[in-house]
Amino acid sequence: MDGEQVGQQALRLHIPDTERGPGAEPPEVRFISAAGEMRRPELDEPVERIALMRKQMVRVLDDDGAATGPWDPQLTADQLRTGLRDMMLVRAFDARLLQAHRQGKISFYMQCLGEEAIACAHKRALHPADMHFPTYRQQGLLIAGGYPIVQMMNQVLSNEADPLKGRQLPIMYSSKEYGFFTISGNLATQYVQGVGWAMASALSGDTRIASAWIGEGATAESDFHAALLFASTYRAPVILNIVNNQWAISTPEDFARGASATFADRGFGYSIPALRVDGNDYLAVYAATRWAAARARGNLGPTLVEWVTLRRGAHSTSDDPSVYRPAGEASHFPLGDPIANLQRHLVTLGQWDDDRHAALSNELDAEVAAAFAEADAHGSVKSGHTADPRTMFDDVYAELPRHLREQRDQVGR
Amino acid sequence: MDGEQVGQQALRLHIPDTERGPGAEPPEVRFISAAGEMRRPELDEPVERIALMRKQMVRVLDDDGAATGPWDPQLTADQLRTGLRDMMLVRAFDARLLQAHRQGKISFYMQCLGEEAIACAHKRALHPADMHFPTYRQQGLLIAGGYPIVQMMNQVLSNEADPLKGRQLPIMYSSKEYGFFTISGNLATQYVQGVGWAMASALSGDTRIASAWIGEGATAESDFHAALLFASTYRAPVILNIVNNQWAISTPEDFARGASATFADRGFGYSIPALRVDGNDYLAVYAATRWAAARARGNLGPTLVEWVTLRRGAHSTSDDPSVYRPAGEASHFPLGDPIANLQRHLVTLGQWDDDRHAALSNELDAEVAAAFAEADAHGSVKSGHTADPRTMFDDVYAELPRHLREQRDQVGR
Amino acid sequence: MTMIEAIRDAHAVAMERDERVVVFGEDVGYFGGVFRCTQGLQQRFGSHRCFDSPISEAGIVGTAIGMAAYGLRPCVEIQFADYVYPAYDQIVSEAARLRHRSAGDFTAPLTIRMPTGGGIFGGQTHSQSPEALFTHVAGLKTVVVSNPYDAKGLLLAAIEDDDPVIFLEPKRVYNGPFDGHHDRPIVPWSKHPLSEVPEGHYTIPLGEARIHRPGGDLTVLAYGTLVHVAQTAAEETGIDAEIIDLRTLLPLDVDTIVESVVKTGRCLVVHEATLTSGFGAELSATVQERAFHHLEAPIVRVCGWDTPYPHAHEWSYFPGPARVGQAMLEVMGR
Amino acid sequence: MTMIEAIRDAHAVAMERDERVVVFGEDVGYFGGVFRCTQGLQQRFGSHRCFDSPISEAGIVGTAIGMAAYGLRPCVEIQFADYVYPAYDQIVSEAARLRHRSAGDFTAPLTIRMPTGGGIFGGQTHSQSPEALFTHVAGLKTVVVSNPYDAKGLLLAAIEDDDPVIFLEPKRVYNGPFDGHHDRPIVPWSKHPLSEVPEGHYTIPLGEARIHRPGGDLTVLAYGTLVHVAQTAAEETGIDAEIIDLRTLLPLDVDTIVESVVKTGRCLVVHEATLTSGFGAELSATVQERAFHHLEAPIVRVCGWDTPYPHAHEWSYFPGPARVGQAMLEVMGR
Ligand SMILES: Cc1ncc(C[n+]2csc(CCOP(=O)(O)OP(=O)(O)O)c2C)c(N)n1
Ligand SMILES: Cc1ncc(C[n+]2csc(CCOP(=O)(O)OP(=O)(O)O)c2C)c(N)n1
Ligand SMILES: [Mg+2]
Ligand SMILES: [Mg+2]
Repeated sequence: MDGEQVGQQALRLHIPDTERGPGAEPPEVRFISAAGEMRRPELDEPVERIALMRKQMVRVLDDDGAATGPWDPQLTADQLRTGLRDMMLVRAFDARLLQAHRQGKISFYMQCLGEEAIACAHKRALHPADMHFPTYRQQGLLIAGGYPIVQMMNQVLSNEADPLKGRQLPIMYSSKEYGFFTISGNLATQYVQGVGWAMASALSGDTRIASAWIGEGATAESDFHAALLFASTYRAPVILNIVNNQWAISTPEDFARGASATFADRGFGYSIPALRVDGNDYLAVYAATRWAAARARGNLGPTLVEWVTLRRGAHSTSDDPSVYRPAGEASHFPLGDPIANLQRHLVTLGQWDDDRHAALSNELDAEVAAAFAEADAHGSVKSGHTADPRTMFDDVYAELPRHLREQRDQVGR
Repeated sequence: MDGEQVGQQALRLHIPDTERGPGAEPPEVRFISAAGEMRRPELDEPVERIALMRKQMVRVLDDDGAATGPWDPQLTADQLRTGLRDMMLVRAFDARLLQAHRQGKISFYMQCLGEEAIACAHKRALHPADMHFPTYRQQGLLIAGGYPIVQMMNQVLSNEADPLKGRQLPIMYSSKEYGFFTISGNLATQYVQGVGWAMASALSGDTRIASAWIGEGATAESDFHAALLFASTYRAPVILNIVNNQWAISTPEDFARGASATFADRGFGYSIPALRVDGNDYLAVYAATRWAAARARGNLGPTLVEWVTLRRGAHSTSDDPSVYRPAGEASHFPLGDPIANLQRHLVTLGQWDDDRHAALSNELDAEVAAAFAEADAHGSVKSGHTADPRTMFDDVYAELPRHLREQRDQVGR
Repeated sequence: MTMIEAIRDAHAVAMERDERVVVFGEDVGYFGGVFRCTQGLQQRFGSHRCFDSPISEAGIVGTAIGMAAYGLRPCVEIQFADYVYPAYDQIVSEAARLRHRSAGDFTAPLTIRMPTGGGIFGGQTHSQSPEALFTHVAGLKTVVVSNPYDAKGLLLAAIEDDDPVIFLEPKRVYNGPFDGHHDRPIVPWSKHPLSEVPEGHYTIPLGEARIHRPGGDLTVLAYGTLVHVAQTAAEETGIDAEIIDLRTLLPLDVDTIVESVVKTGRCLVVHEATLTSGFGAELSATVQERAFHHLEAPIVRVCGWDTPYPHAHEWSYFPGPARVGQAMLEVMGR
Repeated sequence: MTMIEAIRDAHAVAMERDERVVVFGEDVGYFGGVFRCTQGLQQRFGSHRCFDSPISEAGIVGTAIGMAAYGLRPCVEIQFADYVYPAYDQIVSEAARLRHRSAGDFTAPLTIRMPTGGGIFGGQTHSQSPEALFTHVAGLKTVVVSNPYDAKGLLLAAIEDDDPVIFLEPKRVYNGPFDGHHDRPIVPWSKHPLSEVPEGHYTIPLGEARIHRPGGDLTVLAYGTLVHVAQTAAEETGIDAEIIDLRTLLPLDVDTIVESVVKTGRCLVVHEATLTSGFGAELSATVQERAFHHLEAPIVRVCGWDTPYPHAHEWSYFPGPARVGQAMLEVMGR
């Protein structure tokens, strides 16, 4: 084909696959490796060599529940059970709050069903003092970090005890103490802020690193580019996480990925080493996080990680996914379920069994129920038990300026 | 090195090279191939294979002035002489307007000294009906396209005959008829607009393609990402040009490139085939443009091209580069000068000689002088010969709304 | 028809009449938009006329400008007005100025739709009303709709307009004419005369206000949801307010406003956006400049407070009938 | 000192006193900024305290927010105010709201400096005055400086402030107190008393206006370049105007304003930005609300026209002494 010859052909625009809905085929997950197949690059391996692994995936757990290959983080049985517990607690927590939404107690909720391993293992693999810049689907960072779930519930209920005083939409948590940056409703903004935080830590000769989070859909936002570029230019000690859960509300990953093979590919153009990791494999998440963190701590710069998973539930309580999701998508998903995967591994190791699992499940349900009862006792936005409305004028500035004082005086007058 | 072991090392921030100025070494140009060395990929070659050529450069003219290798576009002697004339006219035009600035006739100017081949060959290699979305350093697109230089001068003088009615800073031309989109002062905005124009052309089943331009410094802007992403997702028929002239005002390319090897590398993460091309080699520019255009016209999608060149002059008439530029940078520059390179080639072919060159040079100087005299006769902003100030209210909207009518009535009252 | 249905209908009429009209945005194609304002368009007109976009407001508006410069008439959706800021540069530096800076050589006839306002417990990033950030920008037109009839006619006018139009849709009145009492049962549009929407094509000219309720005591300048709230406040206070639904904020229908204030001698300005530097300031300044000698009392503004829109306290933030009614009494000197 | 030298000096004092202060932006490091406001800082404090950035306003502000949340005090430069829009989302959705949305858990003490205004033949993208786009945003403070003394004291106050501050520097008064007559010889700062800048540290509190010229006939509300233009107009018309240099637009010094208008009974508002929905609207509305019964004439606004800032016609666009003087006479009823 040559330039001169094709000149008069009519152009046409390519629109990525528009077929969706219950009748459509579940989308295929691209490029899945067998567990243990992908080698573990050196921390300072050139980006070209890492990029050659672009169609491979870090996986540790095989279909029989055995851990295999160079990425096995060699966790103790206790660590594995802790991981299982973290994930199950997240799931129980989500379930209880979804129920609260159905009960009309809260205005809004977003679960992370099926994605629990990513935040839980990542949090455990980092230092508690490291700072996360999360999206709305990393409740696991708080829960695995030991943040009191009753506080999270208070926030979701926007009740009298809500640490954020009813200001934020449910699930938009904030906790500096637990290394969890205040969640923004505006997608992607936190990504470049995370890079800035990491730059500040490096400027200060600190040892803490940052970990910034984004959904695959939100990588389309402009701040994604700014984040990668500044991280690349200043070699910021930051982990740049992309959670690819296949969906952005109703839109499959194709729109944000474009023609490229994977989201991890985006790293190459900035010379940021990038991994694709089975996000439903607790061990793979743990190991890849450690690898990226070691790079950051060793002043080797940022790492991009695409965590491949599936958003099993709706986008939020505001949407009805049955319109756009293919039937049976979750059961077709080739990476399984993160809790079942880790459970199988522990059983295989002889460190777990069905009875212990059922007991833990009951224990966590009870813990969640108790926490919810405690939070619920503080009322909710629906019951009118909130912080004093006049507190909305606080924290707009460090000190209340005159015009806000005047406005506050008019509330409830 | 392992994660656990490096945890307590103090972090430090990498700031790209800050040494500049007359005493510093001229920066090295990275990854230069010999002429003819880089192979010419198929139009639909996979992006991985093209990316493997990332440290190579499309070059056709060798040091002796011979054309060599698979990228030789096989231009006729007439075409070559036309190219030489275009470039020399651009250079004479710039020189005259810089002089006008020194004479105090114009408020501002930006030349493209040393970068003439890129716009001139690119314009000639495309169809006149294709639409360019330029920056302020592609005056060659207009001049090689045959736009009347006197009109350009009228714009630069902001005089009575200025087609833009004195509204725009000098050099911010616009001509739909000549396929030249109105220049914006805001960097990078035109890049994504060019993609949108190309999408519209494809949506309409048209055959015209778009060519969008950006400086290497401005690739840091967010719109760069939006442009690449939308071009990738919808396979827009667009050429995405990056003019890497080594400098962004006072800042060397390192800041915008970050850790990556080249700007062309940015294409890979979007699966946009990307070339690095000797921008001072008219033949290489012509050939690479034809390759990219053939891809676009064949519905094969966008192409990214990094044109390597050197900004020989100041950023604009507002800055003094002696503060930040290493001495002798231009003479150290390994890709030579585009006019001298093509001249040598024509001489080697026996199609040109010093006398003809001197004659052409005189002819062009005379042409430019005559045009400037004609433009100058229409006055300038400095002499107060501009469009009626009341025309500033026109074209804010298609029709003059009431409030602007009222405001216009107050001007000159 | 609800306002959502009216907007959908306006899209369909525009796409039917003019094949240069293309519609895209986040979740706009297959799903039909998170508020379903574009539902059915992709099925009916094909995925080249109505399609999903990546989540990039800058990309959506930036490519739409390029398409408009090419000669199409893009009508794009920003999922929530709170998310328009990544596109702000493209809107104010580019769409607004193409025509002027190129002396008419290039133009940007595009429509940018977005849901605005609170009242659905959306918290600070699903509740904003950014109209004043657009009315300050020469070259843009800014429309805010309050009912289905206007929404259809104004959206068709916006799409057909040769200049870029910011089209703001207060989401609280998508499904019913909210009277401001959040604790009362929701009233659907079907009971309201302005929900009667003619079939087919009609337009409402940009730049013309509508007298929502004629009255002689005081003039209320309102738009969007607050038109209905002002109506409630007038009924509850028994004040014979003349409520003007501005509909287009830029260019503003100054004649209708001044005529009313000259008649009533009193003026109240209401909006949901943050008070300081809101569009109400422009309204107050304009009325004062043009009707100073007719004013019997200070012009009062009742607006959202100068804080982010709080989730739990949105009804303390929202300028409801109580605050608006109280201000009416104040302007009346009672 | 010129205003540029005063700004440079403020940076140096701040960096000397507090090692959390870091300075960066486009061409800010080695070169010292295109207006040379950061010249010498990299040499003096090292490239970790003052450095160049890629050309990404979103990245500059986004990373600065992260640094501020970490505990540093970034002071960043946007090369021209016209180029701030790519960072607008980070400023209004993020910097302005961190403290509120996290109930004080995270804060963003950063300063964002940028040159504003016309008068240097910069055309539409080197001349804008976007203050009204920031004053509408709760959580930001907005400062506009008019002279070297204030510039140093206010910049130090801004950097030390615990909230994000938008710091606007009218470039036309960088090198001299421009009286509005572009055709007269340039007067350098050295002849002006406000160019006497103390050495070392001092601050001017944010939120306090300055009476630039006391007077009894009418109140002029001004800031930036227009302070000096108003002074010229007062001299030329012989009107005993009280010229208030607002200095901080948000939070606004309402007391000083109202006190003056109560005294004079007349008010003129001037700014260089586009009139419609400009900050002048807020000033007019505020004065009218708080001093209505003292006003003897309508408040008049003299501002930039509602067009992009034109290159060749900038002196027709700029509200110079003739227009301001004429408006003074109008407000005086002469
Ligand atoms: C700037 C901005 N644009 C649009 C939205 C609306 N929105 C919220 S979530 C979402 C989808 C995000 O998808 P993804 O990034 O894949 O995250 P996921 O929900 O899958 O975790 C969209 C479009 C937003 N919050 N902010
Ligand atoms: C949004 C924006 N930010 C900053 C500027 C100021 N500016 C104008 S040109 C320039 C340097 C651009 O460098 P590059 O993209 O390499 O183009 P070159 O001048 O080398 O051709 C800068 C920073 C601008 N015009 N727009
Ligand atoms: Mg997703
Ligand atoms: Mg450059």
